[in-house]
Amino acid sequence: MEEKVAIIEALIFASETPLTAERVVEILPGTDKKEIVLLFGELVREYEQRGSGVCLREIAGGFQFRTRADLAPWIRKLKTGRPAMLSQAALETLAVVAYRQPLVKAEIDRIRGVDVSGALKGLLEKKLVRIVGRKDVPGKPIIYGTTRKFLEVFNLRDLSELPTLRELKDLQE
Amino acid sequence: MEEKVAIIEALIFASETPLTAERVVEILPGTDKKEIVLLFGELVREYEQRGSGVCLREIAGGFQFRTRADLAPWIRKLKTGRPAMLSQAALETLAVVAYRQPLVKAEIDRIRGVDVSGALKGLLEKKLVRIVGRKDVPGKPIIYGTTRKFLEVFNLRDLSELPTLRELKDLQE
Amino acid sequence: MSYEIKLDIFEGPLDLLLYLIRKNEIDIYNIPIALITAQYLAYLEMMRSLNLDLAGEYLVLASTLIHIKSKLLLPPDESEGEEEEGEDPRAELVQQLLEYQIFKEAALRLENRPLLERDVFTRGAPGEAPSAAEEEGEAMMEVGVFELVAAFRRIVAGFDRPEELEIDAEKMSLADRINEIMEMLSEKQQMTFVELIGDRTDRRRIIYTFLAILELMKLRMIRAYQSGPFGAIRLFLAVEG
Repeated sequence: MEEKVAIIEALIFASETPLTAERVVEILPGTDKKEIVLLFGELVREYEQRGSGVCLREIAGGFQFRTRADLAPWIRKLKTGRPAMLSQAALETLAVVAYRQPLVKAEIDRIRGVDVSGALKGLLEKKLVRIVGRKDVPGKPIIYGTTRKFLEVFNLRDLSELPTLRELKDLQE
Repeated sequence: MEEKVAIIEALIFASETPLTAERVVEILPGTDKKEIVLLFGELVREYEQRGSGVCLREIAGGFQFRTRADLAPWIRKLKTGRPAMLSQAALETLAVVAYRQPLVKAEIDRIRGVDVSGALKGLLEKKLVRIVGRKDVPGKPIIYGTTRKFLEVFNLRDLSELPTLRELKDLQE
Repeated sequence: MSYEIKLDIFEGPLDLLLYLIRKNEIDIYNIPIALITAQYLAYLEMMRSLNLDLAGEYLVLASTLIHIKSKLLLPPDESEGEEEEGEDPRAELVQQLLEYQIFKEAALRLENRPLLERDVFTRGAPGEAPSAAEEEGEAMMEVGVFELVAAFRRIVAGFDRPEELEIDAEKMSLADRINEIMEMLSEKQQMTFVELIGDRTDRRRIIYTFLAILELMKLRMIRAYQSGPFGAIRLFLAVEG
């Protein structure tokens, strides 16, 4: 393995969050983003070809090692304690925020037909949703959006990777 | 790579502590310790031969992936300068300054109920808090306030965009 | 799925309504309102008899359903000229149901993704080469505005005086202006009131600028001088940064 690739592999491994090409360029002098992106791709293929139990995935705009999804039953046996699951209310609220962001709470209330205060607070505490700013209308309501952690938890490269929402007009056909 | 080795690789990767052969035997039915020890050895050699930036090391009776010792200078570069990472004490002190500014240290001490000297110093160094002036009372205590960088880090246009306690309470119900 | 199991897993009135529509295999664009209203009310009655918490939203939708039902029963009324010709009283509800259904599906698809800590896992071992602060034994966290206000709320939660709990938006604006003025003055050494106001001449800004100057003078953080009765007011920093 080329030394530069080995350094990048170690950096991705050591990083607490998905590692971006920009961050690698900052760390490795004399490299540029294009080169790093190519080396990321090389590493992704290498792990795939080896049939490794770990794979390199593009998440939240960066790269991160993750265990292969099909090995989950074994890993779950290793990790005692059940994974923290989101309630249905939390998932629906999160879906509305993810697809309609940036948006205010009243809009989420309207779509879900219930007061989403509790679910929203839980999502803020879990850092899946964040306060983006305030809307410039009377009362200055708080605007919400999803976080980088949302992308990490749901295994997404970026928001554009979200499955497209079925449109109202599609339903009406 | 043999499937069993891939599972072991993923297990070592996901484990919080060095993974012992005994633990693997518990997770993978139909294996014995001798076999697992051999497979550990196989994985160690594979990472070595690839010249990977990560190596599999025997630590405290188990196995754990580590970045290669000679790559430490790069890893240290990665770990410096992470944005907006605060300890609980720093966060609480910052919250008091943000919501009650301009104010003197004695006031922060009173509200937090502890001596905030250390936390305040850290916030000054991070340039999230600054000295605004001195109060014209005996002892001329220093008055603190937040900085422009504070607004940048927390993505606020101005301080009036800070959420109010009432808004947070409304979310809780 | 049986009634009993279904009862407490409705996510709200729209969810219950969608369930009834599916259960009766009804065309969502042509809801038999009388039937659905009767079933919906029967459900509410059952939830009440089981002492389940009935959120107000359920009752709001009940009254909407009854209202639609009454509209459909009435013969077309000439005096109700405001109603658009041929407008189906169910249209708005149908639209709302369809939109909700889309997000319910979206939530399901989110849940079916490979989820972190459920299907995929990142490196389990704690990071190596800890930063200086972590070596001091303090856990570091990434924080945002929510964490900031939550932290402040925790601190003042134990306070007796309720006024400590209130965050005054006006005080925030004032603090903003104080900070801005101190920053500008430490850059330029001296400025006039007019310069401090700048091009932005909205009333609020002028008032807060004025209040900020008064506050800073009271704290003896700045000094003001005027050259003659109608001359420009010049402001100086009273302390060295």
